[in-house]
Amino acid sequence: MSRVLFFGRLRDQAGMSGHPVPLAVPLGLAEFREQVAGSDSGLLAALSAPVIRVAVNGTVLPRGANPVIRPGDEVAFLPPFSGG
Amino acid sequence: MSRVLFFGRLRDQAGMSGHPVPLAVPLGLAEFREQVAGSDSGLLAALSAPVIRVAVNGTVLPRGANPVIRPGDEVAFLPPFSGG
Amino acid sequence: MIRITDRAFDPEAELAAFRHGLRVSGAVVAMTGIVRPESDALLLEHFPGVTEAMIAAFADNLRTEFGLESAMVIHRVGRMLPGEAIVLAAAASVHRKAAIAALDRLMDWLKLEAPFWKLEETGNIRRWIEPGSTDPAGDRVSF
Amino acid sequence: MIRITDRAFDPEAELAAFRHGLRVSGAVVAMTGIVRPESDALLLEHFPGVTEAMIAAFADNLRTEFGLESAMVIHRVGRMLPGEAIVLAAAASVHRKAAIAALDRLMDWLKLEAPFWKLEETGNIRRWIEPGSTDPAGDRVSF
Repeated sequence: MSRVLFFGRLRDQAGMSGHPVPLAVPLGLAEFREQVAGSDSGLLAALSAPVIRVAVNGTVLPRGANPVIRPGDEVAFLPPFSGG
Repeated sequence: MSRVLFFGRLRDQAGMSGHPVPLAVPLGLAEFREQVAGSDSGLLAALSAPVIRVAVNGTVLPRGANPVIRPGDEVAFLPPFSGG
Repeated sequence: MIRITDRAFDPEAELAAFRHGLRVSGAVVAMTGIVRPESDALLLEHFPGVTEAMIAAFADNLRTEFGLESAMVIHRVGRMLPGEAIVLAAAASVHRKAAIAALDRLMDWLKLEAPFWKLEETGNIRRWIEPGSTDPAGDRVSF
Repeated sequence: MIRITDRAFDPEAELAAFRHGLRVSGAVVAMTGIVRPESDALLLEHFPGVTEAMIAAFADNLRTEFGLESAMVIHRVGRMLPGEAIVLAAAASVHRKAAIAALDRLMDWLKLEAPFWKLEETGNIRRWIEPGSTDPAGDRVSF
């Protein structure tokens, strides 16, 4: 089992802040996104946009990073930051 | 009549914050300094140093300025500033 | 000191406490970000735990790089109204140049690299703000 | 607002009043200069009337050049002790970059071009400080 989290407009689009993701074997990020989005092609497109960054277990990765997601990982999808 | 003012270490050196200077005709700055210093050659040297700036009637002049001092003028001798 | 809070805070009271804790600094430089009047309200979201840790790590590096005595960030999250403080960032050092340069760097980083997401409410319209996107309003909402 | 005072002042209280008077700014950037602990006391002298007018004129130009909503300088003169505030300078603008750049410029100018003279007391020794001279202690005393 792993977990996905959505922030900002991605949370609005997903309609929730996150959910468990059944995961028995490591997956590439692209495959993980497909599993997360299921049949929601709009959400898949949003998660796959180049501006979206990913954090794995609380570590924000550089744009374009392509991590392997392992069972137990918490994966967060992060729209562009707009602090302050 | 005109007036001279001393600030910072020049006030310490002159032993006063300023005094009236009898002046009937316009004088160049060098002559004005000589009249101000009188027989105090140490004070004359201090007033003449290149780092000393002059303000005439409250307007601080650029370093090296050579104003004409007229009767009624207030002339201030200013050591390098050290604010803050 | 790094703090994220969902309550309004008093930036000058926080800054006074920061200053009174200093021992060698000759300069305290601080920036307060204020919700500007264009929108009715802002909602700011963060990544709990992660955002705090990232700010703390950045502030630590900043202290070393600029030789600061101390650095502080207080960042508001949740719903806030025009005139309220969003952020207070401060840097203290022996000389002013280091403190000013460090604060400038810190604010750039908070704006671009810290996980916060901002939603603007104007009337019934809620809109996520994304600086760096093609949205011309990206930098309109606060500072 | 420009003020020169021979009494101790509370920089954060002054900064709060400055901030509450703003209407459009999203960023308030401020620097507080503090008497450092190396000397027993500082004496700061100014050119009454002239120093105030020069600061006011410089701050006016700064407002125009950087598009500030407001700028403030409060400068202490007279005798002051370690830990006390010498100066508070602040700039407020819609965006932070202008406020930070303006404050940096303002502090440089106050340090180099505003008529103030500083005397350091250490034990029985009184010594005029002159930055820019060959005196290596020129920048040692405050920020």
